[in-house]
Amino acid sequence: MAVRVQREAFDIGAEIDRLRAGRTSVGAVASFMGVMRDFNDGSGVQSMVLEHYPGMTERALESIVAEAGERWPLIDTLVVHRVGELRPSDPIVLVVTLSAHREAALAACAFIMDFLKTRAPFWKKERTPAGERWVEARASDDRAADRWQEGDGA
Amino acid sequence: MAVRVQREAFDIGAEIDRLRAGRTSVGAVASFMGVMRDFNDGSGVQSMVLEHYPGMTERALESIVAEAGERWPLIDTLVVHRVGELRPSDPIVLVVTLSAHREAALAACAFIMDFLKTRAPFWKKERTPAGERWVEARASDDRAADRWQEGDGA
Amino acid sequence: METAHGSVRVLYFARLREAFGTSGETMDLAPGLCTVADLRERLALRGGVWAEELAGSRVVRFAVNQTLCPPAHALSAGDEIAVFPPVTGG
Amino acid sequence: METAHGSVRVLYFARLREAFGTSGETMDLAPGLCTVADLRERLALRGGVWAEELAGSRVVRFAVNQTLCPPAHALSAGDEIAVFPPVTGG
Repeated sequence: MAVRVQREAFDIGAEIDRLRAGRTSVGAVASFMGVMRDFNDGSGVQSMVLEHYPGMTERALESIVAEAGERWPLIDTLVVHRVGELRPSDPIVLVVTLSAHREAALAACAFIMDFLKTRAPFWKKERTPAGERWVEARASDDRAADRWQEGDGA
Repeated sequence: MAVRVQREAFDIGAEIDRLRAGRTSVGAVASFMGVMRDFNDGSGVQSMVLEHYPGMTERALESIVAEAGERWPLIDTLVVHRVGELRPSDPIVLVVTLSAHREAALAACAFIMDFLKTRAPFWKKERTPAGERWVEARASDDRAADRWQEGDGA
Repeated sequence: METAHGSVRVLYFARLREAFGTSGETMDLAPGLCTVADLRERLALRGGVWAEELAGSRVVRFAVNQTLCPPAHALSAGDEIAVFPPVTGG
Repeated sequence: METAHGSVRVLYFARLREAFGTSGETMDLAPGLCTVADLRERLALRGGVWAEELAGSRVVRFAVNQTLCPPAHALSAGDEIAVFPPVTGG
């Protein structure tokens, strides 16, 4: 299990290949990549700056990944999150989960994203033609995280 | 939306990059890759042959992808499934879904895999130290597909 | 050479193809052979591996013209009917 | 220089950091400043942007020693307390 916070871009294919290298018990590789859009909340977005809370960020991501590992039989997990300045189409976050079976890999990947969205200390500031603005949290993200508390997780 | 059945290996990174190229409205890229394991149902597996029903395979995959597109706002979808002889660690299937938001991309990716597993005419034959054997369908795959009929899909 | 009722093409895949020793055949649509269930019964009457695979409660899937169909599905002349075990791809 | 109660480190992030014009400060743990809720109230009493962000019902998150904590969480000398808006990563 690995968690990285970095300014540099990442290569999803290389990350997945490295994670599953030599592991012949892996039957399922699920991944989620969040990408910067050029449009949000009704206006064009030219660039974005991602701020975070160094120290807590890594702790929060590790705790989310550890919780996923208690809920599902995962062989390995990778979370990479970028900080600093980003432009439209730039990848922001990557979550990869490896398991013997698809149910565990897919559910854990969704779970990690839902908790990352509500518990990992990152904040986005967008630059639009009308000026800079901090992105507001979405109520739907809280609901998405809440659904994992309600008994049937998978 | 594209569906491919092929003998050749595929490169997940290149497939994802090609699918999202030039699409700045994409905010979420979910993927699932099924990989050949070296162990199944209690014995080692040396190689595997995937048989399919040419013609129906493509129709079935296209119909599954179309149904996903009716259920979730997807920007594009790719399904690649290999046939022929495979060895442990070889990728078997790739599903990639693009959407503005993660919920749609992740749910559609899981949905497509669940239906592919129960409706697309592929059959696996494994070669083990004890001889060849056709893989038996799992009841859990039928249950996984059934859950999408029960009202709350997402 | 077709009968008055016409004929259908029947295809076998995977374990069934191997068990039956054939990947397909053409069958005449005789009276009493009207649905997918009738076809299963007719094939099972051949005995041997046919009965073994099709006479009992083993799960067998049918596709008519490349679409999965329930046993009650009616057959028409010219149909392509595929008979196979539950799928195991992915 | 610490008081008899000791002090805590308070950090601000994102919109709050910009609004307050500082990324953090050291505060003494005076009597009546025992919980995260007390800290929020104490800061809001400064008025201006502090009241604007903290006095009302706006959602503000608190982490104590890098773990998210509810308002009732008790503070201890030496704690690192972060105050920030709901997170928006991913």
